[in-house]
Parts: sequence; structure tokens; C-alpha cells
Amino acid sequence: MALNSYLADRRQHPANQSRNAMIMTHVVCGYPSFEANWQALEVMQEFNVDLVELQFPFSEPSADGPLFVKANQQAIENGVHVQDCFDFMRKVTEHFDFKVVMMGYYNTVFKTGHRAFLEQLKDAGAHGFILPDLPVDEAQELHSIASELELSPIVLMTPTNSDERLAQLANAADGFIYAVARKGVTGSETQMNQEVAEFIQRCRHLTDLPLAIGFGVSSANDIDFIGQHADIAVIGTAALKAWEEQGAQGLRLFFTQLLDQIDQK
Amino acid sequence: MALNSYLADRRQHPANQSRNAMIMTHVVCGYPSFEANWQALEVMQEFNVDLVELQFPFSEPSADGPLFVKANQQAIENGVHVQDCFDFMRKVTEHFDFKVVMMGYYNTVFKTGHRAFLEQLKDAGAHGFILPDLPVDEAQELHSIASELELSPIVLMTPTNSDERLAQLANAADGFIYAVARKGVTGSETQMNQEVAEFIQRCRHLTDLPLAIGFGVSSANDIDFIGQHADIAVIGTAALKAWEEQGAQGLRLFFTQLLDQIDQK
Amino acid sequence: MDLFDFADGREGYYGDYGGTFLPEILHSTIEALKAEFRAAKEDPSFWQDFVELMQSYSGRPTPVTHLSNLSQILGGAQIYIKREDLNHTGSHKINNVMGQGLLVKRMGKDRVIAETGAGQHGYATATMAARFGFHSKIYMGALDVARQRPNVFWMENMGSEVIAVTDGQQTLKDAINECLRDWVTNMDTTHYVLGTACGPHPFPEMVSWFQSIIGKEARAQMIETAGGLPDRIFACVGGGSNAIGLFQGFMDDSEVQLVGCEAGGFGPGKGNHAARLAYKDASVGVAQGMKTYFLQNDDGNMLETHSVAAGLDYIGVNPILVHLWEQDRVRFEAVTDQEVTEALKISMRTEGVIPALESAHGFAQAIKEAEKMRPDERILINMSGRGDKDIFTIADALDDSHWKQFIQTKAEQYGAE
Amino acid sequence: MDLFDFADGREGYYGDYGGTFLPEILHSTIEALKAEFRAAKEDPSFWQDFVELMQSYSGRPTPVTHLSNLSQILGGAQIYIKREDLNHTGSHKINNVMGQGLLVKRMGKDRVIAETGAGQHGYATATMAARFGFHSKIYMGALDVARQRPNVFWMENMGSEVIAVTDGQQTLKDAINECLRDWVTNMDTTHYVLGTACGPHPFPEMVSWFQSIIGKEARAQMIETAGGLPDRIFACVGGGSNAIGLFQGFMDDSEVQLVGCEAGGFGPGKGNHAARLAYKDASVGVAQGMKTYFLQNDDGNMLETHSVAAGLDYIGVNPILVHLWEQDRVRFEAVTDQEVTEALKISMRTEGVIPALESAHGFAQAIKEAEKMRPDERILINMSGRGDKDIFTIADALDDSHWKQFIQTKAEQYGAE
Ligand SMILES: Cc1ncc(COP(=O)(O)O)c(C=O)c1O
Ligand SMILES: Cc1ncc(COP(=O)(O)O)c(C=O)c1O
Repeated sequence: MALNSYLADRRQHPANQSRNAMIMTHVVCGYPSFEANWQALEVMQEFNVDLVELQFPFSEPSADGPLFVKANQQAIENGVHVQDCFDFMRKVTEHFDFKVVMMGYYNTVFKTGHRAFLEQLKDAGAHGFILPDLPVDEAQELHSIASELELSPIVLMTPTNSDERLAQLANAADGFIYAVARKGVTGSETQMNQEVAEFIQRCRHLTDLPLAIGFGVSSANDIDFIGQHADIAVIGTAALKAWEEQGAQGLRLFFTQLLDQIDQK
Repeated sequence: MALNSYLADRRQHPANQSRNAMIMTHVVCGYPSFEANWQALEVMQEFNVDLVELQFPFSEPSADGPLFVKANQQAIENGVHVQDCFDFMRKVTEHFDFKVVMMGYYNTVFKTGHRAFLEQLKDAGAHGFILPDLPVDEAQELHSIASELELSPIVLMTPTNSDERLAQLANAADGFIYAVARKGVTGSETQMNQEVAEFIQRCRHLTDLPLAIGFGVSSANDIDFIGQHADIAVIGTAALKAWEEQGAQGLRLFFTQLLDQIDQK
Repeated sequence: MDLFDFADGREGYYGDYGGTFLPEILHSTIEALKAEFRAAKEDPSFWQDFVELMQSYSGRPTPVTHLSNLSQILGGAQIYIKREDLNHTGSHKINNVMGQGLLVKRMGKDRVIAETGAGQHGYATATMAARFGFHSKIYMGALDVARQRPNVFWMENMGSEVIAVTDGQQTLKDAINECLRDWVTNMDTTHYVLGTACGPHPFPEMVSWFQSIIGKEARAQMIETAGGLPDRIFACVGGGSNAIGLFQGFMDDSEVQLVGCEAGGFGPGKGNHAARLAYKDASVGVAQGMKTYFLQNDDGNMLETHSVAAGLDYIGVNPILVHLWEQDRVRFEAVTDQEVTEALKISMRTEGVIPALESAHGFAQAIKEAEKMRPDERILINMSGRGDKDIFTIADALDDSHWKQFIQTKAEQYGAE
Repeated sequence: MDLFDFADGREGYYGDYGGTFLPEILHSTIEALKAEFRAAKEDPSFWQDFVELMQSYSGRPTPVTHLSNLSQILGGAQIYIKREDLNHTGSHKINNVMGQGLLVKRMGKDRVIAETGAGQHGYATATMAARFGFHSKIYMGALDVARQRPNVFWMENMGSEVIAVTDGQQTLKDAINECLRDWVTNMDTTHYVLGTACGPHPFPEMVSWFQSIIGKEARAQMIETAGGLPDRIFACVGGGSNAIGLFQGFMDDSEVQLVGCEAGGFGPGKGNHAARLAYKDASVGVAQGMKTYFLQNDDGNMLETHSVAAGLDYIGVNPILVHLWEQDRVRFEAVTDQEVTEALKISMRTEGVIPALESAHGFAQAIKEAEKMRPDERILINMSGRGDKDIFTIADALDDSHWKQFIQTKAEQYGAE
């Protein structure tokens, strides 16, 4: 689908000549504000990120770590509604080069209605969606509407899964696979080590889709490690932390430290 | 014994020509002080009381009402010991005309030892003792020593007793009978009415000993009523209350109101 | 009727409700739990061990008590109560927790985590962990920690670490989220002891199974001591574990009315209460691992809830009960804080029993209905817990000035130290 | 051995101890009570009614629980506890109180009075009065009212009037005096529900009889669940009702050692403790209706006493136990506040049980001795009550800063109202 071919093409993008991994970043809609989101996205664009997850805030973000929990909560308190997120997403997808996937919790989708939600998502220009609390076993109907609408349901693979389960997940997946490098929630650091490499290897055997490696990416070394074993590095908490500390300037500094060394290779 | 003949004689005392009841008053040893006790006794002597109960303070005065409870407690806090009470009693019996009986709780006697206690009591010049928490059923040994020492064990009769029990009490009694005019503890007022008269009548039938009527005597009318049916009016709480309010002067006033009218008849 | 015969439907679903909505990382953990639970459920010696443990440690069977005074005053049905308050730790929560403890031992894990709202489940879990020798961590909304300090005190003294959760509304649902976060990190060593018949499959089934001991006992006791089945049964519904526990005993007795009593708080209106089914303010959603009715807004974000009873103050509800409600097998009613206080007062004065504020919801609804019933009819209320634990809340509700004075004196004493 | 066969001695005497030392005005009341009690004791249906009431209302029989963890840690005898804490209202006091309630009904009276120290007996009496529909007044030392406000709160809410006694030391003994004063005024309508196996005959016998339900159950349970009689039995001794209640079950088992555990407070020395027999600071006296050992001075005036456990903080002791002590049938030991706190901590952490501070005295002594016994020996401790009620005292004893903070916050909140 659209996302698959974008990613295939994007690998050839000039920015990715020296980078061995593509980059996906993360923004929580409406936190601290939509204006701030826009500025952050502009910085990300400067650094040629390839994909952005726009998280729709949910009151029970049980798979998120403390920083994102706070962001979700604050966004809701700011009065951010689902409709606002779609509106914002449309503006983003119309303006920026990177592609956008929706990230959030299943209840947001369920409450809006499967088809209604996905149609609005499509309409807003997204290419896929990540719902970490929706197991594939519960996702048949949603995925089939997605397929109809050419939206990629991004599936998570985790180190606790058996090969049998990984195969089942691969079957349901499209666009790319989000391989969770370790147990735990977002935002804690992961040791990019042999164990992670072996896990990626297990995933690799079972799917041809690009593999995005998430949870805890925060240094050039991490990206280098991911590049060696997989396709996409997911940068979430570390970027938000940088923003929290010094706003757009902090974020720019963060990406510089993270990527310049690689880009100048 | 000594007390019996004293009471028989005392009835003929000039002070008792116009009074139809003899008078027994009450002092708690060492409350508020032995000096105050002495002054109170002087007032009582002025008014020709016939008998005085000297109460030995006890920490658990369960048959006493609030005013005497406080007096017992305060006396103990003042450091009054059993020996002090005996010493005081000796001074009192040597100095005053009225006769003295010890009033207190059985543990004071028990702890000193039956014989030791009664010998000291005798030595201090008392004529008897009132122990409201010692039932006659438990008193055989003590009473037989008392009899040996010519001390009168004053027994209580109460309106709740059956005639059979009253007879048993009469059997154990000596000196006089303390007839409790009503249920309850010391210090609450009693209606001197037909019911009380009937109760006294019941006692009268069963003993030839003088009958002292206690609990709540506070007016000339009460004394008149007691005089009509019995022999001795016991004045306890009302007198202490008068003392508490205005000391010796208050006590004098109280006795004046109580007795002058009668004495002037 | 076997609620847990999934042969005709999807495993873990009760009608449209239930399911397992969890991050993929817990998939194998949940599968292992399901397998272990299934094995335990099929092993008669497991249930026997459970019953023996509950007898020797928690004093089961708990009796059924006839409230003859209250029945007479109301002039209607004969009221009986099932005395879960007499359990060790003071509520039915211990049934579930000891059962899960046995399961944890079977699984060879050595650490448990639990969420708690009122603190009763945390208290029970801390107790179980002490008894089984497990490490334990209890997550509790920071607001609840502040409100329910006595329970926190006991948990800590039994060796549990109590974590005050400062996210979200800082109450039960946030503690559940935090438990899930711990679990996705430590699933190898750790079992999540869910406290009510909610959450992802197999929890609703598992908790219901352990709590079914209530209904099993109660049915036999009613026949023996009251001379027959109750006409109506009342149980408060927070997550829905004590209710389903009792109801299961009477599921096949179609003449027995089952009544779930929810927290009506200040009355109808979003944010005023925690009634998911009795009022019309909730709708179907998916959160905290399950599909069921939630008090949520149009975006699917959860609403604030309110109840005088912390243990009923929850956004979601047992999916099995929702199914039974849709099938008209269980009736749902809501009871306001005000009605609860009145029910509590009359129970204390006429019978010398102090229901927990949660349980008092069942009492309040039963009292309303008993008056209109005949004296030869029978009512059974689940007294899910005792009210001692609620002294701070009840004293506030009754506005007891002596109590306040006492607390102020105590505070001065501490201040002077 | 029938302790209550007075054929060879004086009725109401146990060796030299006991008797009926009351104002004459109560003579007929006590005689009537003796007669009624005697009739009830000889009427098998009375005991049966009592047992049934305790089953349906209070959850009896209470279980015996094996403390396997604690036994293993100590490496000595196997420790079992009799779970009186699981009774309704949380202690063994309810046994006595419900029994006396039945007797009051038999006597046709409609008002009860009771003294209370820790508040457990008052709480139980208020409960009984509510259940039986009696008027009730509870006398409690003003100091205890201040210390034990939670119990006062419940008593009042169950409809009892609680009177703070400001005489004397303002503690238990003064409350007893005040009860006697009420009783000498209102004996026609009123029964005095004495809370422990003390006071004038027939109270020691009567309270012992109702409490013997503990020992009856426990003996059978030990044989059934522990495989044999205990080698030693431990019970705390305040007035001495839970101890005599348990001991009676094993009176004829001469190989079973019976150990009474008194309040050692700060240790030996007059005024430092409430140990009448284990230390040498008490002597025989007559007060509060009976002849027994009292903590008194040479004048026969009572000493101040001290214990961390309000329910043990009493000047006198059960005359039956004194007799059994003189006959070497019961051994007496004292346990200090400090040892009690330690016993409480280890019980909570290793077994998930919270003994009342009173009961923890039995635990502490048992722990001391268990270590030196063989693993095939058995110990039985009477867990006479639960420690929830002691939260203020225990928090103070453990110097819990969170608790203090909580109380201060609560106080500020009340102050702001
Ligand atoms: C005493 C008591 N009853 C009822 C409940 C509600 O839970 P559930 O609906 O799971 O029984 C609680 C929860 O804490 C509780 O403590
Ligand atoms: C739990 C508990 N245990 C023991 C006692 C001591 O009383 P007794 O010696 O009569 O059992 C009390 C008294 O209040 C108590 O509350």
C-alpha cells in the first residue's frame, strides 16, 4: 500500500544516503499546544525525518511512560478533542514531506466507530495507525476496513512473543513492523545489545516489511545499531524531553547531536 | 456494747429534747485537709451532733456519689494514709463529745489485716465501723473480732432486701442499723415519702437497734420525717456541699437552717 | 447456565463484552496465565486447597445473618445478609486474592503487584503476599492514598511497597494503568493480582470463579437457615466481583431476582456518580484491557466519577454483568450517597452491623424494596465488607464533631513532638 | 476438673479468691442473677441457642490457623493461633456479651450498662444492645475516651450513650466503679454487662462459661487440624476472660502447659506495668466486687498502671486464674511494650495477621518460647482480637511519620470548615 511504497522510495532519499536507518518521530497532539507541535514538526522536517507518529491523546495511556502520560493528560485538559487531532493532521500532511501515522489507543477508534475513524484518518492524509492496546486477535474488522482504505495497520512485535506468534503478527501487518526492543513502557532506556539484535533477527526472518525499532532511542550509537539490524529508528521520549527543556532550540540541538555525525559520514 | 449504750443515753441528752432524731454527720479524712476537718467537726459539735462517721479515703469508692468520690480521691492525692486517719481519729475522739465510727471500704481493713485494723480502730477511740462493700456473708471473722473488741459493725439495710435477708442482716448488726432510704449512691436527693416510711417499718419489725436513715438528708423536713419513723438522721453530702461553698461559715449556716427550727420547738 | 462455556462464542467474551485488550508484550504472559488458570480450574484438588485455605486462614464459611429487627421495622420481606465482612481483612476481596496467590505459587512467580482504590484489595493483597512470602507492590492513586491512609498503613506494615500514583485523576483507574506499566516490564517474575472481575480475560472469569465461593455457600445457607431461596438478591457493584460472586450461586434459579447496586453519588448526570448501567451516562468502550460500559465522553476519554464509597468509584464494570443485564437476568439500580448514609445508620442502630460504605449500597436498595414486599418473601444482601475501614469517611458523612475534635487533638500532639 | 463445682468450698470462691463484695442494695439483684444464670447453665437449650447465635451473627466457629512461616523462621515449635479476631466486632469480647444478652432477655430487663477500657467490650456491648433492642450506656474513663475515639464513635452510632468518667485515673477501673454506681440506682431495669472474668460472683463464672466456647472449639480443632493437642497455650491476661476461655478447653489435659501473658509495660516496678502475677508488685486485696491480686499500695489504694495495650491495663485479675496459678496449673509471664511491638511487626510481615496489642502479648511470649522448643511440638496462641482498632496506638508505637502527616492534614481540613 501507500506506506510500503513510500518507505521503499524513501530509503533512496538524499538524506538517507549517509543514514543507515530511517527516522520516525513522535508528537502528542495538542501538547503542549498545537502551535508547539507545529514548531516541533518544522524542526523534524529540517532534519529530514521520514515518518511522524501523531498521538491522539487518551485518558488511559497504559502503554506509555511518565512523560507521555503527562502529555496525554495535559492535552486533554487543554481541551483537545479527536476532531482537533484530525484537523491538525490534515494541516500537517498537506504541509510537510514526511508521512504521518496515527498513534493512540483503541478506545478512541472504537468510540468513533471503526469505519468512521479510518475514513477520517484517510481523509486527513495519514498512511497508517498504531494501536498498542489492540491485539491482532481483536483487530480483524478494523484491519479489513483499513485494507479497503489503503491504510496500514502497524503491528507491534515484542521479545516475549514466540516465533509462532510473531508469524501470526507478521501476517496481520502492513506498512512496517514496530519491533519493541524491550519490555516496559515508552521512555526508559534500552541497551542496544546482542539480545536486541537477536530479537530483530527473529522478526526479520518472519517478515519482509521494514522493521522500526522503538523504546529508548536517544543517541547516535542507537541509530547506528538499529541501522545495522533494522530499518527505522523510532525517536519518542528523548525528543520530547529535549523540547521540554529548551523548546524548538532544544529539539534542534538534540537532532544535531543525534544525526549530524551520521549525516556527515 | 459501748455504742448501743451511748445511743440509748444520748437520746436523753438536752440537745435531743426537741429533736425527734439524733444526728450523724460525715467527714472524709484529710479532705480538703485535716485542719478543715477539725473546723468542720467543731461546727458539728456546736450543733450537738450525736455521731460522726470518719471516712478513710479509698481509691475505688464505688458506693459513693460524685462529691465524696472527689473527696476520697483528693485526700489520697494530698498524701493521706491509713495511719494518718487513725491518728486524726484519736485526736477527735479525745477532744469531742460525739462518738465516732469509721466509714470506709473493706480493702482498707483487709489490707491492714482484720485484727490489726480493729485494734487500731479501738485504740483510736472509735465505737464502730461501716463498710458498705462488705456483705455480712463475708464478714463473720471481722465481726467476731469486733465483738471481742467491743466495736459495733454497722450493717446496712436496703429497700431491695427481702424480709428474710433483713432478718439475717439484723442478726449480724450491732450499735445501730444504717437503713439506706433508696437505691443509688450517696448524694442524690431522696423523697421522704410513704415508701420510705414503709421500708423503715419493715426494718423496725426486725430489729430493736436504733435506725439511722441515710442518703440525701438535706432539710428540716427530712429530719422531722426521720424522727417520726426512725432514730438517727445521717447528714452527709449536704453538709460537705455547704462546706465546699463557704467553709466553716457555710457549714454553720447549713446546720442553723437544718436544726434551729427544730431545736426551738 | 455456565457463563464460562465459551464453546459457542469467542473465549473471554460474554455477549459483546469482555475480551483481552492488552499490549502485545503481555500476550505470552496472559496466555500462560490462561493455561495455568484453566489447569487449576480443571483440577479439583486446587479448589479444595482454596476452600481449605479460606477456612483456616479467613474463617470461611462466613455465615448468613437474619436481620430480624430491620425486617420487622420495614414491615416487608425478611432480610438476610451474607457476612463477607467477617473475612480476614474485612471484605470479600480476600477470596480472590488468596485464590490468585495459590495460582502464583503454581506459576512459580515470586512477586505480585496490585491496584487498589478503597484500599481493601491492596490490604488483602499485602496480606496474601505476607502469608505466601511474595514481594509486593501496591499501586494506589495519590488521592486515594491521602483518603485511605489507614489501609496504606497496614499494607506497608505487612511489607508491601505502596506507590502513590500521581497520573490522571489519581484514583483507581490510574492505579490500574500503572499496574499494567509495571507488568509489561516485569512479567517474568510478576503476577498482576487484579482486584475485581474486570480487566482482560481471563481476569473476569478468574476473579468470578474465586468469588463464586460466596454464592455457593450462600445458596446452601439460605435453604438451611432461611428455609428457602431468596426472592431477591442485592449486591453493590464497583468492578463487580462481590456481585458476580454471590449471583453465581443463584444463576440457575430463574425465580431469584438479581439486583446490582451502583454508586449513584450525587444523582444522575455525568461526573456526579459512578453508575455505569443504572443511569444513562455510560457507553460501550474498550479500556483497561476489556470491552464494557464506561463512563466516558464522546472522544472515548474517561469522565471523572464520584461516590462516597471509594470502592465503587470506578469508570468501568464487569463485562459478565453487562451481558446478564442485557439479557434481563440482572437488574441494575443506583443508590445515592445520601441514601447510603441513611441505610448505614439504620443498620448500625437496629442490628449492630456496620456495612462498608460499598456494601451499604446493597443495603439501601434492599431497604427500599423490602418495604413493598411481603413478610414471607426473602431478601439476601451481600455485606461485602465491614465499615470500620471507613471511619474517616463515615465520620465526615455524619459530620461527627467529637471525631473531628479527636483528630485535631491528635494532630496537635504530633505537632508538638 | 470442674472449676465451678463449689460443693467442697464456698460458692463463688476459687481457693481463697473470688467472692461477692458488693453493696447490700445489690444483694437481691445478684441473687436473682445467680439464679437465672444457674438455670440457664443447667438448660441445655440455652447453650445451644448461644452457639447458634454466635454462628449466625458472629461467624463462629473461628478457625485455628497454622503460622507456618513464623514457625519456620523461629525454627522451633509449630505455632497455631485461635482466630478470635475474626469474630464480629473483632474480638472475643462478643462471646461474653451475646451470652449475657441472652440472659438479659431471659430476665426481662431492657437496659444494659457496661464499662470499657480499650473500647472493645463497649463496642461489643453496644452491638449486642442494638441487636437485642436494649437501651445501653457505656462507661469509659475519660482518658480512654480520648485515646480510643474510633470505638467511641461506633458505640455512639450503634445507639449507645457513652459516658466519659472523670474520676480517679479516668481509666477502666473508674469506669467499673461508675457502672456499679449506675447499677445500684437502676438494678430493676438494668443488667450490668461486665466485660471480663472479674468482679463479684457470678461474673467470673458466667464470663468464663460464655468464653469457654473458645477452648471447646480450639481443642477439637487442634486435634483435627494440627494432629494433636498443643504442648503450650498462650493467652494474654487483662481481666482474664480470653485466657480462661481458651484454657478451659484444656483443663483436664495435664500435659498441656497454660501460660498467661500479662502487660509488662516498661518492665518491673510499681506503676510501670499491669502485671499482677508475673511480677512481684501486686498483693491480695478486695475491690471491684472480688478478692484477688491487685496492684495496690500498703494502704490498699490502687496504683497507676501502664501498658501499651489499653485492654490489659487493669489493676486486678481473674480470681480463677490466681487459684490456678497457685496450684501451678497456669504459669504467668509478663511481656514488655517493646517486645509486643516486635511481635506485632513479625506477625504482620511473615503471616499477614494483625493481632490486637493485647493479643500480641501472647504472641510475644510464644515467640520467645517457641525458639527453644522442638519442631514437632505445638503451640497455640489466642489471637483474642484484631489490631485494626489500635491503629492510632500502633502508629504511635511505630512512630509512623506518614500517619502523623495524614492526621495533621485531616485536622487542617476540619479546622478550615
Ligand atoms: C467492601 C467492598 N465492597 C465492594 C467493593 C466493590 O468491588 P466489587 O464490585 O469488585 O465487589 C469494594 C472495593 O473495594 C469493597 O472494598
Ligand atoms: C482484643 C483483646 N484481648 C484481650 C483483652 C483483655 O481482656 P481479657 O483478659 O478479659 O481477655 C481485651 C480487653 O479489652 C481485648 O480487647
